[in-house]
Amino acid sequence: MADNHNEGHIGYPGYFGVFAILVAGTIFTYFSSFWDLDSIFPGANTLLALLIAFTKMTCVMLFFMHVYWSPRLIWLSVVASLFWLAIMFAYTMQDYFTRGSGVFSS
Amino acid sequence: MASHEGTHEEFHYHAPGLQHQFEDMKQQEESVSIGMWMFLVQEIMFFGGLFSAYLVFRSRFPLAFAEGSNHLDPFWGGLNTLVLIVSSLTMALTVFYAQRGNRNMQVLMIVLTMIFGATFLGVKLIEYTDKYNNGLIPVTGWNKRIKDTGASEHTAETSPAKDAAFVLPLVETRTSAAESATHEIHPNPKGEFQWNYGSHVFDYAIEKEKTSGKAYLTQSERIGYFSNGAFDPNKYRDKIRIFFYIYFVMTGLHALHMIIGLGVMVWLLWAAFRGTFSSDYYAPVEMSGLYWHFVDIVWIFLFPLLYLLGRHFLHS
Amino acid sequence: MQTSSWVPLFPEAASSFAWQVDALYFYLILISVAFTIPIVAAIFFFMVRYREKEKFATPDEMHGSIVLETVWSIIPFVISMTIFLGGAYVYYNQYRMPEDGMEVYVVGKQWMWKLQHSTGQREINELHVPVGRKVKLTMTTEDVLHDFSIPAFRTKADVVPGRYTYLWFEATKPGKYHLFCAEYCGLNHSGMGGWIYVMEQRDFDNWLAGNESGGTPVQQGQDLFENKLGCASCHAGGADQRGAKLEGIYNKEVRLVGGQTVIADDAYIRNSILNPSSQIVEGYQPIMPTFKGQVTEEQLVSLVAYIKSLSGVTGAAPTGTGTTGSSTMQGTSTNTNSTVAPRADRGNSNTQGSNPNAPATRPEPGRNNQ
Amino acid sequence: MQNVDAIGSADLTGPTKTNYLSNGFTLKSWLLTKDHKRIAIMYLITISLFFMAGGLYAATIRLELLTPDTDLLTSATYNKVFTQHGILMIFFFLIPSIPAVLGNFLLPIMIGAKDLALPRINLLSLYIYWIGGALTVYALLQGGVDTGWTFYTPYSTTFSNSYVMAVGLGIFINGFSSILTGLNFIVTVHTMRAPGMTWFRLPLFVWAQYATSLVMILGTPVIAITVLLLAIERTVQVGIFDPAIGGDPILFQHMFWFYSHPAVYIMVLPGMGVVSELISNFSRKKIFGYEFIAFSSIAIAVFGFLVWGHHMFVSGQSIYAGMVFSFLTMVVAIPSAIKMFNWSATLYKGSISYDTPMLYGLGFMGLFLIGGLTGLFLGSLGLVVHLTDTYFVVAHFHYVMVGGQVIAYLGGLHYWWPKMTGRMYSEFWGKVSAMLVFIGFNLTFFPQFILGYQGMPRRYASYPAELQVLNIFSTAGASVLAVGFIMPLIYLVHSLFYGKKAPDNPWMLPGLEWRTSSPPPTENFEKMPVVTWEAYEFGEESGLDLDEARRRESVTTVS
Repeated sequence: MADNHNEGHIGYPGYFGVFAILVAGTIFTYFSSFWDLDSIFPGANTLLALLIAFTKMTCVMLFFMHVYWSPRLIWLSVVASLFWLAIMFAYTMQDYFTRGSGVFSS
Repeated sequence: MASHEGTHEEFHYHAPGLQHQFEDMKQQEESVSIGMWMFLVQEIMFFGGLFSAYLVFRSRFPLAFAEGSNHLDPFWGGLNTLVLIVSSLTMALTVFYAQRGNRNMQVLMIVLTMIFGATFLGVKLIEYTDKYNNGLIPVTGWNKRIKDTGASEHTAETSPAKDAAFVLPLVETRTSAAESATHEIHPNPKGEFQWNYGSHVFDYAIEKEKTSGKAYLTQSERIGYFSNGAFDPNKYRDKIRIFFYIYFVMTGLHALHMIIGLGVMVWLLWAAFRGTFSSDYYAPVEMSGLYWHFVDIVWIFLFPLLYLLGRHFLHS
Repeated sequence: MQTSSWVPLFPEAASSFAWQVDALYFYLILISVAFTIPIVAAIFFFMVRYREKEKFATPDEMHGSIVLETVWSIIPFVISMTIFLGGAYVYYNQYRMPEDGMEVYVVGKQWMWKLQHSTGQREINELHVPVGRKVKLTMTTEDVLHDFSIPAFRTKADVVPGRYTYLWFEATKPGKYHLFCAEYCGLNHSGMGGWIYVMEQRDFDNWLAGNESGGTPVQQGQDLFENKLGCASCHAGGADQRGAKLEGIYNKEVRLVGGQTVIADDAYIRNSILNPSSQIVEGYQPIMPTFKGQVTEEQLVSLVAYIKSLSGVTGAAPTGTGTTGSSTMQGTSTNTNSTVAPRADRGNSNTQGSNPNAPATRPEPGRNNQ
Repeated sequence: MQNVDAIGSADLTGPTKTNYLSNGFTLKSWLLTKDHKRIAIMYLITISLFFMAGGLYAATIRLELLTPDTDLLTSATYNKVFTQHGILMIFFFLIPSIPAVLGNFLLPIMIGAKDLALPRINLLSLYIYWIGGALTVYALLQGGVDTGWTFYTPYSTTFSNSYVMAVGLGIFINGFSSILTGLNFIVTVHTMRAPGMTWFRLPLFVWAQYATSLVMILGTPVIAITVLLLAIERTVQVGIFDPAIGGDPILFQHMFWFYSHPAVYIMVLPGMGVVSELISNFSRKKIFGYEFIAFSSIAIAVFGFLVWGHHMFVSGQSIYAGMVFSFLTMVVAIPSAIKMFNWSATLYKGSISYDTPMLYGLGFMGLFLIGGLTGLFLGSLGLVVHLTDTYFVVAHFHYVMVGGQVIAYLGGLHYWWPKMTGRMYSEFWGKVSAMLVFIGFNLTFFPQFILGYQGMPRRYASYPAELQVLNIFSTAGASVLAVGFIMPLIYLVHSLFYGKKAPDNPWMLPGLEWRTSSPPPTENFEKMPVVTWEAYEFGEESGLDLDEARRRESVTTVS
């Protein structure tokens, strides 16, 4: 966290720049959802939308939430929580994805 | 909810000045910010549970999810996203001015943040009302009860019923939010969850399967939508209902966080108005900011995951 | 299970892969002993050898040793990997379904097992299988999670509503083995068990042919009531039971739901067994499954005789009371798919039918005054 | 509160300077305190009550199982009894036991801080705990809950006709109590360490608490949301767990065990921390392989999140998932093994004294060894198919939970009792009860391993007659165990009034908590300590005046 008030923010241009990115991202997400990317491979639409969402999240975290200027511990806790989310999703889904081929169900 | 009393504590917790257990201001600020981040970590995991539930059912019944999602209105959803982003900006600026010790701009920014936050909730209210009118709340009896006569209990006037030809749900629900009467009124005496919008995404997928050899239905869908061989609208409706259940739980919890955020803002406004914060002491502003931005981030993910599924099925 | 020794240490092993499980078990016991003895011995030795001689002594320091740490990290890891591989191998044998298995359908229900052979015979809480044949169970449940567990065969599998799960075994020893429900399923969980009868092929064929054992109608009825049909799981007394009390009802008036009363005579008892929901006794839920097609005419007679005997009345019942005679004639093998082999996904959203405690009927006790 | 005020008044008699107990006697000074030590004492009293309640349930269970039939209890009652035993013991005793009582009291002192970093949050967590506990107790008094502590759907959502909602809400609320505690500990360890107290000078107890807190932060929110979904589904009959409407009961198990398996480590890691303290201090020898024990705690905390599926090997999850989870289960066994070896090695060439806490410590080593090894049985796929849901599982987790956490908790309680209350307990009775607990425990739970392999399913109110003999053993052992647990209650309370005053450092140990008065003053230290010694140094460099201590000792022994 910012110790003195000269760092820990990026001034008007920075804030509005980030803001612009976020708005652009939102609009892009909106319209991209109308393209049939799923014909490329199923879930491509969602993938794209999520990529944009991640970019937006990164912007907000780094600059609005000042992670960029924060001690390593903060970085660590952010990364760790995302990592644990990944664990939860991955290990839950590995069951569901292998279910059909599993001998328990037909 | 207890966790949020938790946040409140975070904020009451440092009145200006040094707490007895700390040596200096730096140590106190450091502790508070780490504490806040740990709190955010647990918030992430809290929503994470919901997201994994979403993930499981989305991967099992993508078509039903797309079907349901097509009845959510991306216009309102997108609008809300923008509103939240703006409020995030103003919140960030609040911290900026707090660091600068600029009291008036602080107050202004906090007020703006609160206005946008309230706007967000207002829009959600509109959306929920639409669901209420169209019998899309998954709980029996929580929807508008419409007598078999076709006239609703609340609004006596009935507009000319449109034939069931399915207009783009995008357009339809936007208007339907305003007056739910423009499309056919479906009797719903018990206020049950009902799905009167056909199985367009499903039909589309089947069509695609016929034309292109590729499989468009998942294993669970081949079991979950059919009863002995034939497509079963009821079973399809049940899957759509799961989508709306997840939609309401997720957005509901998110809205709850917004409300708590607003509560925090009220306190923050009061403190800022009294000129509590200076370039040396602005931790509470920053902490409230972190919370506010977190709620924003959650919505950044909710928007595409709930509102924009399979749009292209019907709109490309 | 063996009852010879007064304290049983080891369950009977009666399936083709039971020995593998036992082997794994002994391997692990071996490892445990191999770890426990040195450590405990060392601890005791240290405890004696290095006991406090002088108050507040300061023995010379000793920091860790990387070598030791690596050694006692690697060795357990290697051993645990052998355990994992062995376990995975056995697990695979236990759950890889045979192609040529003899099919049996299993439906769990609070609190009884309903089984049906592919040849049509139905059983309740009992399963007769031939020795030396692979048997494949296709299982699901009408209500909550259950678990079909046969310790003597060293296998079990949860039974999940809305899904099929599978289990297979090949019995190697004729005999009578415990069947348990191993997943907690509510009130009478510990009563939801039965027996697996492993028979020589010849006896099994006889059994399929359906030879009834001897005994008076009342005895047979009691057997049916308590074991074969599992009526007892709901109707055997007790304040918490879900089924109507049967003691002393014979030829008494019974108040039905809806107010009217009937005399509980043979015809009524018989009708209640065959289509229970038609005449519900006041104060009970319509949850009893129909036994139509599962009980033969003879069995009905014995059942009625037994229920009469509960009221102290003896004497066999008149066969085939005209009222329901026709409905009982549909044979066992005709409606195979009706009760067993359920849908893989119960689509309709009201399944509270078979559910005693659905909030629709009996909500959270806090919110009503029961 | 009775005991607590009594502690204070007992302390008044001495000429001591004001400590945290004598600093205000009004109820208000307790209920609104920000002092971590007073909060710890209040936790201690509450969880002791919950422990007694849970213990009564346990006794009832063993009595019912004395005979094969359901003669003492009906099945309905039995189901409620074992459910409530589980819920009280796990959510309201085991999880808060060591962190909320010993951790709360000692963590700040051990790192040389005046208090936890967020004292109000600490108090808040106590109140949240009380609210959650009150709700649960209310539900139990109303008629209890019969779903088993695992709340498996669809039984808990649709079929159970008991107070699932109230209890679920209680657990939901209680969860935030442990979240806030964990949050507080993490912040404190990061920011509140005294000058010179580097990470590798931290006592291993602190390391264990830190690892536990990580699990609390990352795991507990998930059970919160899971219970919330369960509650919604139960109230409005719409949800994602009931297959009747397209839901999936297995998903509930995934979400439940994502927390509840790591929770097992919440329940044993702090115990390991306590035992590291006991073993090292009572053999007056630097712990063997400090770094390895410290990092193995963290490793357990991390790997603990990767193995939850081993509770679901027969639940209908895919076998491939089963194999992955089994593999990781084997991996997570390694750190525990490392700890075990290091503890044993620490005894080597020590100067071991057999005070009560050390007896508990050694007992822990024995029991946890068996608990851990039988864990391998349950991690090995082929075997677990036969063993899961039988008494083997029951025996295993009691060896880990009771033989691990409860024993360690008692050991720690005895170890720090002089510091917490300023009174010495009766060493003789302490030793006797330690012995009784050890013997009674083994007699109770070892037969259950055999029962388990026999195939006796858990949660059975009645069982096949041929299994009675072993059950009689078990019940007999339980009665011994009960005596062993009741005795400390008596002589510890007795010591509050009649115990002789405890010196500041009865065992001449180097830890910071022994360098302040007993009981400590409100801000823990007269002046901020500066740490110049490594952890577990018993020699001169620790700055302890051992000769003085020996002289004092000889005097006391002569007189």
